Parts: sequence; C-alpha cells; structure tokens
Amino acid sequence: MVANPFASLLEHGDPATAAGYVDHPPRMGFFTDTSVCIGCKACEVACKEWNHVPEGGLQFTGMSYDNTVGLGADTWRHVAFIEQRKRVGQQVTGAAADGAAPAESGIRWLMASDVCKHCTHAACLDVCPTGALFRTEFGTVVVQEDVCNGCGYCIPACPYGVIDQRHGDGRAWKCTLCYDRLGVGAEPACAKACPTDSIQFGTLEELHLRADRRLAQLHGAGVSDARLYGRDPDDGVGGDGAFFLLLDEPEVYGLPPDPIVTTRDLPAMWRRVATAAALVAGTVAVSFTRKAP
Amino acid sequence: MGTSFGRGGATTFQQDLQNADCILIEGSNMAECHPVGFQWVMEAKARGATLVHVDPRYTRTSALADIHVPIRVGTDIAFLGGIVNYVIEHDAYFHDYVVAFTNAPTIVGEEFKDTEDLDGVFSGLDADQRSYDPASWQYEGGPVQAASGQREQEFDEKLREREAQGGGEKRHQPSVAAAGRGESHGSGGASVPASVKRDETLQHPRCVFQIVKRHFSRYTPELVEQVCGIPQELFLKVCRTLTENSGRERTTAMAYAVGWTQHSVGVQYIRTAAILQLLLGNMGRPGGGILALRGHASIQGSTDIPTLYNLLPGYIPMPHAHQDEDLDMFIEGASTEKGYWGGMRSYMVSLLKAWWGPHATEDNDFCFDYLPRLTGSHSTYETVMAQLDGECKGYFVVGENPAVGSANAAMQRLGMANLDWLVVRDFSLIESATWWKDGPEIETGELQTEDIPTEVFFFPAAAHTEKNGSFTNTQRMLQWHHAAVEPAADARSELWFYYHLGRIIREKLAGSTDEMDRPVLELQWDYPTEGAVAEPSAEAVLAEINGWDAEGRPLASYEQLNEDGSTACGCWIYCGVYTTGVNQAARRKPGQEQSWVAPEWGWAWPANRRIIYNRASADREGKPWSERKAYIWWDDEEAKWVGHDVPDFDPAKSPWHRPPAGATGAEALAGDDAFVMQGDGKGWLYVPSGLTDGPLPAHYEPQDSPFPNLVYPHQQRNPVRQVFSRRHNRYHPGPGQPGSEIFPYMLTTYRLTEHHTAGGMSRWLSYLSELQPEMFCEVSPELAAERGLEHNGWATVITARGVIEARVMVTDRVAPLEVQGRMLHQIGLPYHWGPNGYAKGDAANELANISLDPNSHIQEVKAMSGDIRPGRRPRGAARTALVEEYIRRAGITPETGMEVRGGR
Amino acid sequence: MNIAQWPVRRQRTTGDVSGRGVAVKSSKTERLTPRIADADEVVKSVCPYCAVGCGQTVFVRDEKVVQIEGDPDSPVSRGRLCPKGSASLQLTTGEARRYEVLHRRPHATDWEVLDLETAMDMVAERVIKTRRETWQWEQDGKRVRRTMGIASLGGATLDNEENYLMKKLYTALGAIQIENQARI
Amino acid sequence: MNETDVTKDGQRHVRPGREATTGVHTGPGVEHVPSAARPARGRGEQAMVPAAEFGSYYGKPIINQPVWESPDIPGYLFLGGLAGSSAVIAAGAQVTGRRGLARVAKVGAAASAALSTVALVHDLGRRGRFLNMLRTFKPTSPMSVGSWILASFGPAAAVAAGSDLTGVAPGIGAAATVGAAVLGPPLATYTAALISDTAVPAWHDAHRDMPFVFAASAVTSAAGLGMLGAPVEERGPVRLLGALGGAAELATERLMEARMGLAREAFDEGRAARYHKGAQALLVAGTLSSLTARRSRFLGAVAGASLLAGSALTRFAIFEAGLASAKDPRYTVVPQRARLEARRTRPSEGPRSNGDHPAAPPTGTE
Repeated sequence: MVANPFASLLEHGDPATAAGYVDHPPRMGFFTDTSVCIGCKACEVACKEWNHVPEGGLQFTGMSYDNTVGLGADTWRHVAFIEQRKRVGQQVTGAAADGAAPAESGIRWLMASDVCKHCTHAACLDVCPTGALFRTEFGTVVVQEDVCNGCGYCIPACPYGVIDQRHGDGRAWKCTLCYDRLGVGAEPACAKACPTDSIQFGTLEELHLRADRRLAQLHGAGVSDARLYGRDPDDGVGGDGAFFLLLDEPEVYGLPPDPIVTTRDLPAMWRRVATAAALVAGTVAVSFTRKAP
Repeated sequence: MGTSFGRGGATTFQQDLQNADCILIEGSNMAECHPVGFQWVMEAKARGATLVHVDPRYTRTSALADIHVPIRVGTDIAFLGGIVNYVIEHDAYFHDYVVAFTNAPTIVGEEFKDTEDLDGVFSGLDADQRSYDPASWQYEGGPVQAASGQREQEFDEKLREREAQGGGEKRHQPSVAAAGRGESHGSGGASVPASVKRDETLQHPRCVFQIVKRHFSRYTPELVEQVCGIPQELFLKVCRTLTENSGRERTTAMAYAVGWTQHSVGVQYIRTAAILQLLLGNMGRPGGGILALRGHASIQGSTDIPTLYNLLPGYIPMPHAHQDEDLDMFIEGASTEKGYWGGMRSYMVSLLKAWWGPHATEDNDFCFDYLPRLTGSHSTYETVMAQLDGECKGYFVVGENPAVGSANAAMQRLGMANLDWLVVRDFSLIESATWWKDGPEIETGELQTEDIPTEVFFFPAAAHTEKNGSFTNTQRMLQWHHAAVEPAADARSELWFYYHLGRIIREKLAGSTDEMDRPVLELQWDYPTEGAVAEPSAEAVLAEINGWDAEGRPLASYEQLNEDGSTACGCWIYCGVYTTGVNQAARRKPGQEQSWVAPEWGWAWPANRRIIYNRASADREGKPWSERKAYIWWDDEEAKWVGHDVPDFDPAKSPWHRPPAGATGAEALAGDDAFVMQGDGKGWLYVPSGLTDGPLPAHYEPQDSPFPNLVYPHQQRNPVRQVFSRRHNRYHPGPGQPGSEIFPYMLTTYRLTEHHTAGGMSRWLSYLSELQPEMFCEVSPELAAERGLEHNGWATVITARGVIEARVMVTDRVAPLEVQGRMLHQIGLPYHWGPNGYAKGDAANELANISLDPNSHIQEVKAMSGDIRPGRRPRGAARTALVEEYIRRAGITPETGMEVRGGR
Repeated sequence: MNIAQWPVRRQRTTGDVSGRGVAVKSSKTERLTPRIADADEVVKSVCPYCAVGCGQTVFVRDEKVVQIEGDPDSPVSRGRLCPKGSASLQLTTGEARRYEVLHRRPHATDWEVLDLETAMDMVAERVIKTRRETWQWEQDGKRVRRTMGIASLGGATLDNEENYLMKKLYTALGAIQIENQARI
Repeated sequence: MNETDVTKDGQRHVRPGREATTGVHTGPGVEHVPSAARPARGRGEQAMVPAAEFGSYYGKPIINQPVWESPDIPGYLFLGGLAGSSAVIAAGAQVTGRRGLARVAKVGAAASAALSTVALVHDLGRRGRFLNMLRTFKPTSPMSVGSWILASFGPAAAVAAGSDLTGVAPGIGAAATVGAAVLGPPLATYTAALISDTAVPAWHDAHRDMPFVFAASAVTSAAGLGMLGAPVEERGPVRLLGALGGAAELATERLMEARMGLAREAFDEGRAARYHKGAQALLVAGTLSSLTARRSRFLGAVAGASLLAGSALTRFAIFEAGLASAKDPRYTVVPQRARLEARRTRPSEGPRSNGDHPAAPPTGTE
C-alpha cells in the first residue's frame, strides 16, 4: 500500500517530516530585513567564497549599483538596488530640468538581498526527475551536484527565478542555505557576514516571531510601507523558508507578487492528461471501427 | 585633532557610537567605506538616535540616515562654522563644560588680528613666502614660545636677516614654512605658556570665546545657504538636532574620513568640528567624540610608527637642520612645560637607545647626530617633483599604487620614468609596476618604453595570513594577526624584505670607516629569525617597540621611560603593548564576555584607553555630568578615578588638585586639566600655535572652484595652501576670470564598498570586480540633459591635468544645487580603476591637481572643477591634444591659480 | 551499485514515498563535511583592508588557507565582514597573485624573471650606490647628514612592525623622503 | 534620543541594531514617477537609473528563462506525441489487418521514440548522467513519470517494429505491439503536464487545456505519418483520424488561448506568432485535404505532410510562446497582481482554495 505521493503537495506542516525524516532538527531559514540593508554585497561575496561559486561575468548594467542583475547559477545571493523619487517635503535642493523652481522631491534608495526561498512547497524539488534536488533534515532545499544531470526542469518550475543552469557545467545550482555548515552548527556564510544583521538566520519559528515584532515596530514608527513577504504559510508556496521584510511591492524588487507552486495544479493536470490519453485511445479505436468518409 | 585636543587619533571607539543620541557623519560615507563599523551606527539608530549625513551625494549612508544634507563640495567649513555660530547665538553651548575644559576663557594677546580685521586673512601673513608667522596668535602673558613641530622652516630671507641681527631670537620668533605639524601633534599639544590668563565669565573682549564668537558671526544661515547650497530650513533643522542632542544629558558623536582631509584647508575642516564638539560638550564622553574613519588596515599605525618624512615614532618630530643642532636644542623646541610632552627627552633618548643601543651614550648625545635632518617639506608630492627634477633617483613603492591612487597620476608616472631604479612590492602587477610598458603615456606617445632608463624590480608580497604582526585600527587599537601559513615561492613580508635588505647592506658596508656609514653599521639590527625563509620575529620587533629597562625587562608604561639612557623604547606611545612580556595586541577575550568597552581585546594607545580625554566625562568635581552618561568618575572613598575605561588622567590626582608653583610636565596639570597632552590642559577652540594656516578655521574656496568666496570676498583661497604650478599640473582660472567657464562643474572622487583604494587589493579579484566592473561617473538627470549624456553610455571628463572616460550613471542621487543664484552640477568619480587588473578603467586621479593642505600635505581631490562631454575620450596623441586644447581655451598660464591674496 | 541504495527502492523502505528527501540523498551528500570542521588549524587574524579592524578566523588544511571568515569574538566586528573582507580568501589565495621576482632592465621592453637572492643583492647595491652619490653632509651650511636620492612610499597597508623596521633602516641610511598613504 | 543609558553600573536598555529604523525616506508617500514624466525613454533604452516602474525590476524577468533548447525540446514534445499515437494506430491496424499501415506506424513509433530519447538526452546538461532519470520514481515530476513511460515504451515499440520488419518472434511482436499501444496514449499526452507544470506563464496558465491540445496534436501527427506511408487502401482510418485530429487540434488550441489570460499575447510575439500562424494554416489544409484525399496518393501525402508539419509547428509555437512569456515580467506580475487584488476584494478565498483557479482577467498592460 503506497501513500499518496501528492499528499504533501498541499498540506501544512513540516516539510522535513513529509520528506521522511524522523527526529530531525527544527526547520531553519533566513529572515532578510531589507529595511536595515546597506547594500554592501558582503552576502554575495561571502556566499561565493564559501561555496566556490564562479564569477558571473563583468557587466556594467546601469541598474543603480546592481551589476549582478539577479539570482542564477552563479549568484546565490543577489542585492537589488532601487532608486525612487519620493516626496519627503524636506530636501528642496533638487531642481527641475527646465530650470523651474526646485521641486519638493527627494529620493529613497531601496536595497535588498535576495536568495532562494526554500519554499515549503518547492516546485524545483517536486519536478526534479533524478532526486538531485532534495529536502534536507533542516527543511531546506538543496541540489546534489553529484546527481544532477542538467535536465533543466527545475529552472522554469521555480516561480521566483532562483535556480539556474551553469554555463559550461550543465548542472543546476542555487543556494544551499549552506547545508554543509548547518551540519556542524555553523550559520550560513551570508548571514554570518552581514554587517547590519539584515540577513538573519535561525529556526523559522523564531524568525517568524522576530519578523512579526519588527513589522509592528516599523508600523508603529510610521513606516507604513513595510510588509512581510513569504511569511504567510497559507500563500501559494506554503510559505518560504527564507522570507523578507520589504518596503515596497514585491515586483519592485523583482519578486513575484503572488507566487504559486506549479505542482499545486499537478493533480488536476494528471487527471486531464489521463482523460486526454483515453481520448487518444478512444478516437483511434473509433477510427478503425468506422468507415472513412 | 592633534592641535585641538592633543593627540592625532580618533577620540573614541567605534562600538561606543551605540551610545550616541545623535551621530553626524560628514566627509565620510561610512556605510559604504566602513560597512562593518556602520553596525554601531545602526545600533544607535535602533535605540532612537538620529543620524545626520552631510554629503554632496546621496549615498548608501544617506539611504539609512534620518536627515541627508546635500552640500556643495568643499564648503564644509562654512556649514560647520554656521552651526558654531548658531550654537553661540542661541546660547546652546554647554556652558559649564566649556568653562571647565576648553580654552574659551583664555585671553589672547593684543597682536592677534582676525580675518574680520584683515579682510579674510589672519595676522602674520607673509605673502612672499606663502606662510604665516604665528607669533601674533599667542595667548597673552608669558614669553611666546615656538609651537612644537614648527621646525621645518625654509632657509628664507627673513630668517637670515633675523639671524644676521643677532639670531638668538630664532626659536622664539620662527618663520613658518611648509611642514607637517598637523601630525607632529598626533600625540601631543603644542606648547604655550604654563600659566595663562583666563576670564571664566567669558566676557573679556580678547578671550577665546569672544574671538570665536566674533569670527563665526558672519557664518549665518543665509550665508550657509548661499555658499553650501543648503536651504536654511534644512540647515536649521540640523542645528536643532545637534544642539538638542548635546549637553549635560545627551551626547552627539561625529564621524569623518577623507571627505574632510582631502582639501587645501582639510585640517581646518576637522578643527571646525573640534570647536563644535567642544562647545557642545561632547568630547571625552560616552556617545560623543570625533571618530576619524581611516581607510587602510594600519593607516593609524603608519602615522604612530610613521612612514612619514616629518615624524619619528610616537609623533616625535624629525629634527630640522636649522634648529636642532643637538639634542638639547631639539628637546627645548619640542617639549612643553606642562602636560605629557614634558617628557620629550625621555621619549627621544629611549628611541635613540632602541636604535643605536650601546653606541648611544650620554657623551655622544645618544647618537642624535645620526638622524638625518629636514630642510623643508619632503612629502610624497615634493618627492615627485624631486624625481622629475632628477634629484631623487631610487624609489621603493610598497603596498601602494601611486600611478592610480595619487593625485595627478600622470605626474607620478613621469616622476618614476625619471628614476634610476624602482622597487615595487605588491601582490600583483599593479600599474605602478608596469607603467613603463603599458601606461597611458606609452599610449599617447609621450613616453617610449625604450627611452625609459628606470630599472624596475617587482617583488611579490606576502599576505596578512602569511605573516605575524599588528595593525592599528581606526580607533588606535593594535590587533595582532597570526601567520597561518608560510608565504609561497618568492613571496615575502615587508618585515623579511627590510630586515634582509638591511642585513645585506650592513654586510656590504662592514669594515667601512666612512662616517656616513656609522649609523648603519651601529644600528641595532639583530632580530631573531624563524622558519624556512628566515622570517624575522615580529614579536621581537614589537618587544623593541614596547621597550625595556636596563635589565632588559619589558616596560609597562611610558611613565617609566628615563632621560639617562637606561631605557630603550621604539615608540613611546606604544609602550605597554608588550608589558610583562605578553603581547597585549594579541589579547582576544571574547567581546561577549566584556563590557562594550572591551578593554581586554587588543591594546589601544595610549595606555589602553578607549575614549581619550575621558576626564571630561565628569564635571570639575569629578562627578559624571549625567547619570546616563557616566564613564570615568572620582571615587572619594578610594581616592582615585574609576569607571569603565582606563582614566586618561593621573588616577590618583583629585579633581581639586592644584599644581605647586614651578611644577612642570604632567606634574603641572591641575585636577580639571582634562586634555593632558595640551600645554594648558584644555581643549582648544582657538589654536595659538601648531597650525600653519591660522588659529581658527576660515572658509576658503577649493583651489579649482568656479565660485567666488562669499565668506571672505577678498580672499578666494587658503593663502598658505601648497601649490606647484608645473607642466602637467596647471590650475584652473578662478571665478570671474576669463576661461573659468570652461570648467563649470565640480568633480569629487570617492570610494565604493566593492573596491579598495587604488584597486591593488580589489580590482584583481573576480568576486569584487564583478560587483563594480567598470569606471563610471555619477551625474544628475539635469546635467545629463544639459550635456547630452546617456545613461549607460560613455562620458569624457576633462581638467587641465588630464582626460578620462567613464560609463555614465544618470541618477537622482546626485542632485544639482542652487549656489549663489545658479545651478551647480556636481560629478561623482569613484577612483578605484586603472588600466591593469581584472576590472579596468581610467583613473580619476588623472584629473586631480596637486594642491595641498599646508599642515598635512594632503591633496585636494574631493573638490575640483572640470568639464564633461558625451562619448569616449580620444586615443593616442589626441588624448594629450584635447587637454592642451582646454588649457588653451581657458587661457591657462603657469601663473593661473597661484595667487596668495585676493578674491576671484 | 547496491540495489538497496537505489532511491526507487528506498522510496518504499524509508518514509519518503515521494522521493523528495531521505530516499534520494546520495552517499556523497551523507558524507558532506564543511571545510571549517576538518581544518588542521584555526588561526586568528585581522582583516587587511580598511581600518575598522574586523576580526578574522583563518582555517588551514594541509598547509593551505581554505577559508577566511569573521571572528565572532571580536567586539568591533562581531564576526561580520564587508564584501572586501569576505573576499580575503580570493585575495590571499587567488590566481591574481604573483610569486616570482621580476626585473626590467633600463630601456628594456619586457620583464625577466629573477631569483630572489640576486634581486635582494642588486637592490642593496643600488641603495648603497645611490646613497653614496647623493649624500649630503650639509645644506646651506647646516648639517643634514642625509640622502635626498632615495624615497619610499607605502606603509598604511603594512604591519606596525614592518613600518618600524622601514623607518629605522631608512633613517639610519639617511633617507628622509619616507611617506605613506596617510597623505593620500 | 538614545534609549541606552551609560550608568556607573554599565549600559542600560540595549537593543540590537537590526531594529534600527530605516532612513526618513521610507515613510508613506512614495511617488512612482511614471516613465512618461521623464525624458523620452522607451523600454531597453534608459535615460538614467530608471525610477522603479510599477511592476518590475528594471524590466528584468521574474522567473529564469527555461534552458531547454529548440529543436530538442519542442522536437521531443512532437516526437513523443507521434510515437505514442502511432503505437495505438499500429495496434488498431494490426487488429484490423492493415499490415502496411501497421508497419508504418510501428516503425514510426519506434523511430520517433528513439529520436525523442536522443533529443531528450541531447538537451541534458550532463548527458552522461541520463540514466539518473531512472534513479527515482516521482509522480510529482512529469519528467520522471515520462522517463519511466518512455523507458518502457521505447523497447516495446522497438521490439514490435523489429518483429514486424524481420518476421521474427511474431508472438512477442504482437505482445509488444499491445504493450506499446497501452503506453502510447500517456506518452503522447504526459508532455502537456511536463511543460504546464512550470512557472512559465504561457505554459502553466494553459494547463487545463494543454493535454487536449497535445492529444489532438499527437493524433494528428500520427495520422499524418500513416497517410504518408501506408498503402492507399489502408488509409481510411488515418484519414478520418487526420481530419478529426486536425480539427480537434485547431479547436482545442483556440479554446486554450481563450482561457489562458494575458499569457495568450505571447503567441503574438516573434517566432511563436510565425509558428502559430504556420501551424494553423497547415492544420486547416491538412484537415481539409485528408477529407478529400480519398484516392489520390499525392493528395494523401500532401495531407499527411501538412498534418505532420502542422502538429510539429503547434509544439514549436507553444514552446516559443512559453519562452517569450518567461522573458517579460509583465506576464508574471500582472496576472498575479490581479489575483491578489481579486483576493483582497474577496478575502475569504485564499489562493489555495481553488485548484483550477480562474485565469486572471486579461487586463492588458498597465
């Protein structure tokens, strides 16, 4: 008797337990509080040094101070920079291009370190045909480089655009949440380096409490833009193992506003695939029993 | 800082920023350049502190600040002076503190004339010599005494005349010439009469307070708006924020970096901040002070134990040919009657003993004569001139990249092209090592490789993981790093290189009877070596720096140093770092197991004090000014100073102590003389001696500025700035002069988080290069529209010195400012790139002129005028031709910008 | 391959029916050990970039530096590092570092490799020669006892002990144009 | 004011720095400057560091581009369908005694299965590790399921074809024919789940209809092959199938487009549009000609070729539309934002409550 393999696609609860671990450690994750990020990119470098991630190429993008563009096979932490014009009623030194009176506008500069979300319901892991991607005892999602055959399925499956194939290597790579370090009780390289504690590592449970407190604190301070992203266990991916405090809409940071794990719809797809297969068989059968027009 | 407080180092430590109620960061982009130190700013913010960032650009520091104040480059004195004026006008200064611990009540001599009286300059200006005679700046009463450090006079006419007339006066009325006095006060105040007249009501018209009040009275909010481009409303908000967060109950800290020092009036920028912090009562107290943020791992250490021409270890001045003919004359000029500089003879004798050991005896003046003498300024920029003139023939470049990192990079390379030999020690083939085959001058045809006579040696350097040693960080703290592995192949430490170079030279000279070789042959140079490569023991060197007594026992404190040659000490301010034979710099008691002061982590000079002048954290009676700002206080029962840190004071000297008549040195300090290095024990609002360009800060325009000086309309620039008009180093016409419109914009150079200075330690690393892969310039959308610059495209930036190209970053973060009724555009230029390495680009320093602060000899690269146009720069000879065309169009001559006096 | 280790089989024998956890872990993954855990030696150090003075921990294995990260004990940095500090491993062990002495003869168009000992001897000779040629006992009648022919730039990135030896040697040699980045 | 006091006893009220407030500029009232307010600046041509436009980060895609390459993967989709349907036809022909058609279908099934395996392996980043496909069996991974189907189907089809061509072991051949016929329909349709089970808007948002499009397309192609290769007299069933398949493919494809929301616009872009138009024309031509090609060998061949090509182009069009929809963040953000807005107005409905969520309204561009 085989248990329903789809059961864990939708259910709440601990992903490590669902992946067959007994007596496993608590689920670990990241809370990235972008409101204290100074955009130093220590996380990007610390990650590369630890994981021996190759350089991603030299490219001046003009995207503010972001020259690594986004997460990929060679960028497991990525710091986004967003320059916004904003009314603050304080700086009156900016001047309009046409020489008109100085405008009452200022700017703000958002910086945010992005990373693999280590979803509760991880599409990359679900669709991986080889088992290269697996759920660890810490509830994180990791690619096993000795197994991956570079089929590339995980790449379009990820709703966040995290995992990618490395050129010249062929395999898929992404953040491991420093799985090896976790094994000896060390924290991930990026969180350890982060100068302002923008990246916080810990048990997901505690991080949730911290994030909720932080949100309340910011709202209390009048920072009404603040919101949590990936915190909700009822969202389309069952909540993220790495979640964020943002100061603007997710898409401004290059994040999907309402991601859904694609395999949530897979049972429905299988049913329709089966129906369609039956139709193929049926139609062919019919065609052989009837006279052609 | 040395002149204001007594020691040239940060007065506080980074962790203590967490206790500040307000932090003003100006002249520094702390979040970008010191990200890990910035965590302490974030700690303060978390607890409710206000962060103010004053910067021409909106940077990553501004993004986290509560108030960002965009300012025109090169106008910080006007801005800070405006705050000084506000503080005095609104009676917002901390009265009790000012009276107790500053020289505000001190009466200044009648001869002093302020910029108010002399139309923008101080009394004593000698326009021909481009220098001030500070004699008229002195306090009233007592003989006027030379400032320590003013011993680098030129052999000028005036002095010769004076000598001819009976030269006995020479040390008492020195002429002032280019010198490095800013640093010679690194750990010690200048000397003043032991007893001074004071008016504690602060009403005397010639008391420092009244002079300061009058001097800054013209720095009104209206003027600040006009000069700095800062709206009055915003300026007043900053004033209110600072004053509300200073005083008895609250403290404000300030942090600066090279945004203040790299100007032709850089030292006076810091002076203005010092005046403000003294008036607000923020010095020596938790959450207060001034934090100098330095950019290199041991840049503080390399001034403490200086690789600087004008200093010996511990801020002892290098002897000057003219004054210091023997040890007695040297000591007489360099020590003070009161305060810890009174011990100069014991510091100096102990140094000479450390260097020449048994050869240094009472009879031969402890080998004082072995020291080479100065005859003027011999700073790195004068050295470049000397190279160009063929005087300087051999050059060591160790861990530095002047072909990219020094102002007027072309001059640096041309100087090197005129050498006999050059030694470069670095990790990789930096521009300073390869300019002879692929430098910009080779490309333009100005130089041909085959014509360059310079012999070049490149030695691979060892990394910090491959050697033992100590760095002194930005808060004067020595931390030891242990070698993890031996350096591979031919890579070696500087310790190895210099030890063995010295050894080989001594072997080659052995047997020489030439008097010139005696200092080399008698030098104490027998350090134990270890390991396969015969690495000298760094700990043995540290032990010598710390010093020992006649029996060879390590010393514990510089108070143990003797004048009779019975002690040896390589750097008196570091004395104690090897006390009891234990390497204190290697102490690593975890921070979590200590208070925030962490006194058992590393070792800070002096005497492991973390906040210096901390006597000022308590009032005259020795009680903390406030219950919430307690740091050091007088414990009546124990009859000593106690608290969280080592008291920067004689621990047993009660607050009510009054020195007996005739006391000298430290003995002469009273119980409320909190600034123990100063000749009068006080923090200096007004600097009677020790500075070359005036006792008070005054706003002068940068050397290359398109704006007239509105503060002093008849004095455009610092009259005593150092300028060198030469081919390749021409200056721009001043405002209103024909041709000034050719260079209408202001340029400023800076660093990014992702790179390190001239790039030697970052541009070769792929992980850092990919983060900021190319040279770019930051311009406002308005300037982009005005000049047709395209975002992500290319721009060419031009000055009379050079032309570079850069990718264009059009951004709102660089806002145009309304200055003197017109729109000023500022252009941001990171200076990390050069033609070698993995990430390449043109060097911003090709554009910079060499014009220096007269105190520190630091170049003005934070503010200069220039032009920008779209597209890439010309190649080959056309590159030089473009610069020449600009020089022609602007009508620049060798005289341009050389004026001493005068507006515009 | 051991059939018992075949993940399809382990999907049935472990609780991981869907093959997304325990069942698909490879043996290599099982054996994973971080290089900070099996280092031979852990050495305390200080970041060589700016003057914040962040503590660093250097991990050594087989006499090679294998990892450099922040030292959590440091009261200044609390284990954190900026991007430059985080790149210390690449700085000290990266491909960009040179390990041989190079020499460019006057007027030559390229480098030649030189052995260290010869190079040291040559530099010593040059110092002695230049010093002799440019020696000054006096200038304008005043004793100076120096050479203006030899200059040096650098020190801010070096150790105090190195600066000390430099200043000591140069001063004994009579060279005074000794400068560092503090002015730059 | 700093809430920390430095008392004689040490610090009081210490709070970690991660609780620092952000800069003052983070309060309410961000003004998103529409690009029109700035000097002319179209997409891709930025006059400055662009003010963050609503909805994207410098116009960069949210999801990563599929690394699957053409023609490997669209070819695989097509060949899998062709192989699967051909195997069913082979069985039908065998049962009804149409030996010529059976042979064509068997050989076609075996050859396409082999080719599709080659295409699949060729697309792997690490081809030497293709056997890892059978390391696990994961119902959550259509590729895993497909690998097992293909791994069973391929040998069956090969044995069936081999036996037919050589006459060896007719019993085993017959069994293999039946086996392949059973595995054929799932092989033909699982690929719909394969591509729909991704975050690519044009693939995922069509997941309800994609299996039927693929089923129809598979039938169309196999029928087309039959018409091309089988003797005229045995073509009856495949002519019917061709007409049915072609018509169904056109219809289901149209239905899919109508129901997929904004992502449909990806079919109007670039290569996808060209393939799409070509597919429709060929399918119409193929459908009509198979109805009329009762006797003409030539017309039958034309019909067969048209159907084959039309079916292939359908797969290529869908493949390319997926790539286009992944490249433009609009396709990801706009429907998701609409979904969020919809939920905000109907807060009781969580995102998980509707398995077959209604496609986002085609809101067009912002």
